[in-house]
Amino acid sequence: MASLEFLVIIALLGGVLAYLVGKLSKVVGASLTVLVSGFIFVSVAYFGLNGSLDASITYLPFVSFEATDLYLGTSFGILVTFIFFMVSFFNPYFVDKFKYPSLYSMFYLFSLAGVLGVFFTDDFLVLFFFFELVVWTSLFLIPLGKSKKAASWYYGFSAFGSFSLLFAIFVMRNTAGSFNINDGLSMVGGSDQILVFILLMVAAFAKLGAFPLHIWLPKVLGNSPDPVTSVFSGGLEKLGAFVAVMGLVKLAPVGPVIEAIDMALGQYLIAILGALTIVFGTLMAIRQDDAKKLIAYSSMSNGGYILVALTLLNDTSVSGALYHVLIHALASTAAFLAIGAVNRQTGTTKMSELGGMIHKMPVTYIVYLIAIISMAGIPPMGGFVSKWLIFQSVINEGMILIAIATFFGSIGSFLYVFRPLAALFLGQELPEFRKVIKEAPFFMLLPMIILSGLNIFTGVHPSVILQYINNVLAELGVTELGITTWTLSGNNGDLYPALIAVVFGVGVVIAFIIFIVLKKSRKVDLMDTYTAGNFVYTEELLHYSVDFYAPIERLYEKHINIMKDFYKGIAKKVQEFGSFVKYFFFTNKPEITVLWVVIVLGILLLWGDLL
Amino acid sequence: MIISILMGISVAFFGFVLQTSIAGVNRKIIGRVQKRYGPKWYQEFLDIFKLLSKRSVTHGWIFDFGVIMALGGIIATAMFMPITNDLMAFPGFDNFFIFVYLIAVGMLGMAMSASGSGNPLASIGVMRALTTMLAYEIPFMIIVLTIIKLTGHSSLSEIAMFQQTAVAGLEFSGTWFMIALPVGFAVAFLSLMGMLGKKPFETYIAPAEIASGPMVEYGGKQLGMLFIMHEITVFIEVSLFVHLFLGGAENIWIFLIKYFLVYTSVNLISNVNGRFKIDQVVVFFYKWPLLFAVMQAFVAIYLGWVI
Amino acid sequence: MSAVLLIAIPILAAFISIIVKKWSPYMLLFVSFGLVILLGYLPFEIITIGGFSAPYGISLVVDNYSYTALYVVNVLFFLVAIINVCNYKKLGTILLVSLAGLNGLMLTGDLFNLFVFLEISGISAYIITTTNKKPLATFNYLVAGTVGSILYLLGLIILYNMFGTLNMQDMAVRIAASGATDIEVALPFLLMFIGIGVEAKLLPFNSWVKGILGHSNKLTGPMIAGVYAAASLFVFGRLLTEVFVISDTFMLIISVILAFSILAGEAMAYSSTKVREILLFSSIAQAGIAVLIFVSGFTGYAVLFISLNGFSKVVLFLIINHATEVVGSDEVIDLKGLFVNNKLVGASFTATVLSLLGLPLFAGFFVKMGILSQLFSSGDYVFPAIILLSSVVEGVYFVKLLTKLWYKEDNLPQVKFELPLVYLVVVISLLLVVFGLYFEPLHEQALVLVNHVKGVIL
Amino acid sequence: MESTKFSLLTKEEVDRKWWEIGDFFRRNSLWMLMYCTGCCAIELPPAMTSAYDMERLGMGPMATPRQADVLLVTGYLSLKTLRRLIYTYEQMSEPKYVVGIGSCTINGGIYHDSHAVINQLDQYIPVDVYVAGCMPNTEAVMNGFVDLMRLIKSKKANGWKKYHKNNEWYKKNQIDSLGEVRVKDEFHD
Amino acid sequence: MLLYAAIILMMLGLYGILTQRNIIKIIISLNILEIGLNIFIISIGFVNGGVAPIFTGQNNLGSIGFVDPLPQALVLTAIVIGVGTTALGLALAKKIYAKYGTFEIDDMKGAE
Repeated sequence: MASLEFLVIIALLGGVLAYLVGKLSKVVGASLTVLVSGFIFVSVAYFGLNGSLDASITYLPFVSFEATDLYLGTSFGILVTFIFFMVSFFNPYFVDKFKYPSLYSMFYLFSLAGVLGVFFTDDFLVLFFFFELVVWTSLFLIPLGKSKKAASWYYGFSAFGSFSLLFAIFVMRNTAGSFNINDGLSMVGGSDQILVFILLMVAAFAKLGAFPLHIWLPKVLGNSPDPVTSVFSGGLEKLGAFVAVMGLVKLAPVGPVIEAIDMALGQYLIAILGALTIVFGTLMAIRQDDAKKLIAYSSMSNGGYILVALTLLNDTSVSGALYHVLIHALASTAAFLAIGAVNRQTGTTKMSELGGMIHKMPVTYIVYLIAIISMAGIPPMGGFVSKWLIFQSVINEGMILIAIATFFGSIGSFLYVFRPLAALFLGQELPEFRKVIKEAPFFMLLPMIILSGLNIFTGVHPSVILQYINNVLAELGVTELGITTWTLSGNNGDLYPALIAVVFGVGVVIAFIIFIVLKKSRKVDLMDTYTAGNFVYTEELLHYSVDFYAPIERLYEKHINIMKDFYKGIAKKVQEFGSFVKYFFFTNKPEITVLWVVIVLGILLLWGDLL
Repeated sequence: MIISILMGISVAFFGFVLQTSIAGVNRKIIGRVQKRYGPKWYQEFLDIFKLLSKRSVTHGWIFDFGVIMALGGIIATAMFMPITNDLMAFPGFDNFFIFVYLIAVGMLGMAMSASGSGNPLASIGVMRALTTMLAYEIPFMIIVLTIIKLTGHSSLSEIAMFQQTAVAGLEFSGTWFMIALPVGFAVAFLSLMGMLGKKPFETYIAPAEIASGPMVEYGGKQLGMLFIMHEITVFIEVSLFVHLFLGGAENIWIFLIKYFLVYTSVNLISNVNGRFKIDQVVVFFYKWPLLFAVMQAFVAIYLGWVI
Repeated sequence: MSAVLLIAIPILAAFISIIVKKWSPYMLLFVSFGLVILLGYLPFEIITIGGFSAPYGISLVVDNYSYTALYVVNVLFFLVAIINVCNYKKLGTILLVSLAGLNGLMLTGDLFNLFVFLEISGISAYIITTTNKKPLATFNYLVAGTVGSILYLLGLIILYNMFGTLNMQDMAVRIAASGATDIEVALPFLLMFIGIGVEAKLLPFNSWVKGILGHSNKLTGPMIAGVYAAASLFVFGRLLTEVFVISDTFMLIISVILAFSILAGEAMAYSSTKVREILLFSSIAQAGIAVLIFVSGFTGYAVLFISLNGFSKVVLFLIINHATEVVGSDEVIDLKGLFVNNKLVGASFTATVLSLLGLPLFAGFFVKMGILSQLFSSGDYVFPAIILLSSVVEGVYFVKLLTKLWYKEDNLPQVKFELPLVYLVVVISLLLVVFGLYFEPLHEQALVLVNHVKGVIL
Repeated sequence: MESTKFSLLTKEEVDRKWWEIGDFFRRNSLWMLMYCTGCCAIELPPAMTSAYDMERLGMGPMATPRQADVLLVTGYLSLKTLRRLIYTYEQMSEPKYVVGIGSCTINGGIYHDSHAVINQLDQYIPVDVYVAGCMPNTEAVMNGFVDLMRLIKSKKANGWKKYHKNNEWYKKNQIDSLGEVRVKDEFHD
Repeated sequence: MLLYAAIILMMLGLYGILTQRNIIKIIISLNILEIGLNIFIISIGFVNGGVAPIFTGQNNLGSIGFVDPLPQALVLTAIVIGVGTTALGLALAKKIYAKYGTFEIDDMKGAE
């Protein structure tokens, strides 16, 4: 009977302990994070699944948990703790490169505690307490990486998001009288409901990194250290999805219903914004040279998928969205870990400087391959099932513009996930890496292999997890998805994922037989390729990785950082306003104060008769 | 389960044989068009078996594994393909999205092994293939969205049946979508040419520019297997087109005729065209075909004007 | 043991210390520590000086509000005194006089007496700031302070002329009884509002702040930004809750001033590159928030906010001023990487900043939640939006500052923090964390102060 | 006595049978490498067009040596071209055939006494079929291809086996005349 | 009538502080402002036909119209405080002069 409060306290104390131990030896402190997050994940998963998490509170003063029929919170909780546990395997290997290693382990476990608190509470104020805790603890993880400015961008956007969430919480409290989540969301009505909807969406967009508030995502994920990036894209973005579920599904649809596609106006606007997120995420991901920034933009566009699916509110779409949350978490964490392993060996993730990693790091390559197959939504892996569900609902609603965006996103994702595969792993093996590189150590490979195994499992036999998601659907009040043990039934067709995998296996076996029967080929070195008769001796010449998708990039090269300039403009405006006020009010002359005193007095005296 | 898998393998084999022979016949027709005799009708078979009998070169395990994965993926997709109304391996599970995404597995396998071969021309070829795919896929998917929305099914055989018999309840049943959605048919035809990599959109196997693109480093059995994969891919795409727009087939003969007509018309058109530059392909598909596709979808779904 | 001793002892010590020059710093320490102990046994009562009853004589009011205020001001004063006693020996007497003035400010129940103590603490503040070696800035402060107190006196006299009494409680009763329309009362209250506003650093009237705090040292920084700021805000609170009757037009002007002061304060802090400027502009914004809470009538959380703010400002200004003295300039670029090799001071600086931002695990979070929930419950949506927006901007520039101070590889500023300062700073930040986790006492204190109704002595 | 009707074939017989079938396919779909060295290359386009229609015989042009079976050496071979030719020849997949078109490959043709051109191609790479004539007629080229097919049918077109068997001889000839085949920086020496 | 004089003096003082650039002139106008204020306070306590509020032999009854004694007491403290501030202001002026060599604020170099 693990009690949630006990787990949160363990996480916090574990953090402090990791700090102290970290002072003695960095690696031991970091491996402590592995133990603590492992323990928390196992207890949350084991007790959560058979519903026996007890929510009694003894020590924490004003915190109140509730775990009985809270399937939504439990599913998110298990997922995010699992991601934290998997990524923590990387900590011992990366911690010696950080400037403040013991602080890193402490804040890692603090954000885990915060995440635990957010998902399992039924009280809004407690949710906000842990939400803010996650924000500022993860804030200090970012500057350990390459860029310091990323931290202030991150804090700016997520503070904006969490404070609008706080505003919504208090507005709901005014009508509902208490901070309870379900009452708050159900009892709010009229113009307040629109205000609450907008604010919740702002919070979700800020945390998910969706279209209007997405500037921080590539900056933070691109520049922070690798374990932090994986935790961000796998775990912390799911907070945004959690708030999005609250805003879009638990809250009644907002705005007048558009009869052509029988959807509320509010939901439709969010769907449009989600579609824009997908398109912009894909376009920006295609042109990135840094692999981490590329995957960051891919998690932005996947966030767009989740938003679009959540707004449609029928059985396939909401189950598709929740399943996509799981799939995206697994796939993008695996991809980030793989790139992290490469980063640890070579020190760079820039594709123009890397090449031919497969020869020395084959397992990392396989892990990355499975991850991108799932991310691109190709059958044997989980991504296909979730994208199939989302397409079913989008087509069933008949929304053409959003369908265009989803199709563009799914095909575009195939493009940009392939770019690191070709430029980073395959191609010529660059000489300076040939001697230095060796495969990642076992404990780094372990989480990657587990994640890829899960990627395959979720693709071949999804109904196990979809069964659990149906309970969440029931809790959210959405009609449940029709599932038999092996097949899924969408709006206009059934899917038999295991059959696809078997048939794919059969096809590969046939091809393998053809391959083996015929004569063995002669092994030739990579440099011995067709170069139209010329003799080429340097690998860089034969490795095509710079400007990989030049034809597409040329189309939209000129207007890339419109949004970035927009936000920089706002920052400049605030600065100008500050110096303007400073110029007016803070000169070094004594009579300024007297001048303003006289002005204020004048205003009041003239107030009576003028106005 | 085993019987249906064997049935699937035979469908795939039938597809391969059908497409290879029709391709041979087409080469003869093209020959005749150019006032020359053209090769024997089974020339394609000869080429493939000649390649399989040769001993070629390999650049490492990923080079071979990619080819195997490509051929395996495409064979798997072909196994799902319904030939006629009742002649299919897995009734009820032949969903449209399986075809679109399982072809992507084949594409990924070939792309992976091409980049693994270490030849820059291969990577450029793969990049062009993916870019063209991004271009022609969107209009095609929108038209298919309209079809699925109108018929209410996403499995190919149901769509085919929908077009064959006029069912009282359903509004537009009974007419081929070629006639029901004329603009959609034209756009789909263009995307089919893009899918098959026929002349105007043949940027990724451009022999003159990038020495046959991804296939630069292949010889012997790898090239043979890729040829088989190419033939089966063409079979999948053309029969997909037949089922979606020409109302499937009651019996095998109708299927063969429709299949032959579609493939030959595509081949003839492609033979009189030059080759686009890669930028032109992307811009071309995002101008008129996308516009017409959206217009057709809007008209068909919201205003209900279907012939 | 009555409250008058709180004023009498420092004055007496001040005069003695004039005679015995070299003992003045130790006398200062002894007296301020003594007063902190004395506060423990202070009965809650009204002391009328010289036996004259309320409207005629001066009365000192010791109720829950002034008790908390006294506690905060004396403790802060003592802490600042300990740190600076060794290198500002000759200021002993002045500090004693300012201690007397501050205690008087907190205690007095009479308006004119308030003016007198305002002047006493003001003049001692001007003298303290002369240690900044910036006479022109001190001169500005003097002119601004004097004009402010003159206006306060003018408003006071107009009130006396209209209602005949100078005692706060009596005045409140008479205003309510006389049924004077809000417009007539508006002018004197505005004059008094401006008078105290100059001292409480509200935006239009605080042009002296940049000169003083911009070049402050280890004494004037914490003293002006911590002790005097807290004292003047407490006085402001007492006036606003006890005496003022705010009409809607007057309220409109005040809310415009406050909103402008909060947002402009944050914007100015965002745009400044000197660390001390960032801190002083953010304290201007916080002063605006404090007055805003008083104007909306929630004294409980306002007091907590002011005391927390006072403690945090003392910590921040001590650290930054010490670092500036050693490094020579307070530009952010020169102080980059300050905390890399003094982690303890850095940790407490960070904890204090996070508590100022109102992030969880720190006391600031609970106080901010309290303020916002009360503002929302009174149905007002505009001011919470302003507060939240300003805390976003505040968060951004503080995070930018923190990342710069923590992360630098080469040629770090060689700054050594001596023991007493480190102890003080660590103790206060630990207090902030402890109260962040276990905030029951804060909650009771807030509730006790909330029902401090106008004119009722508890 | 075993039954004679159906005797178990030995391993070499099976291989030989397979090889014959392979020869049938290789004979009927010869892919030539579009690698035209000298002036006789002008004869190839007419062979492909409708007059002579090389495709009839199953022949067609292919872009890279990996894919091609037949290497057409058309015309004179300077030292630089010969280096590329040998490098390309080694990149082709077995079994591969070489057709020497024009008299320049046979005995140097009109350039037989020039300092920059080699006279006998056969010294450097094994040649299966020669087509004589200083610019042989298209019919002659087509006839050469048919001869090549006949040679394959009668298993005599095994130039590539010869290249493997006496490789040192070929290599020695190549080094003698070229210095080295895979040169590093040819354009500045 | 005294009231108006006080208000004029106060306006004059404020005007002086606002416009003068010379330190000494600012201190003088500050004094004018204070004097204006003190006169204003005194004028508050004026009772028509009142008598100086001192109990002497013949007028020790409460009924005789005493002038209000309180403002006069206040003025005393106000004057003392005014003196205090002026003294401090002059000390500062001396220091400013020592540092910048001039009383004109405009041409003080490096005042920032």
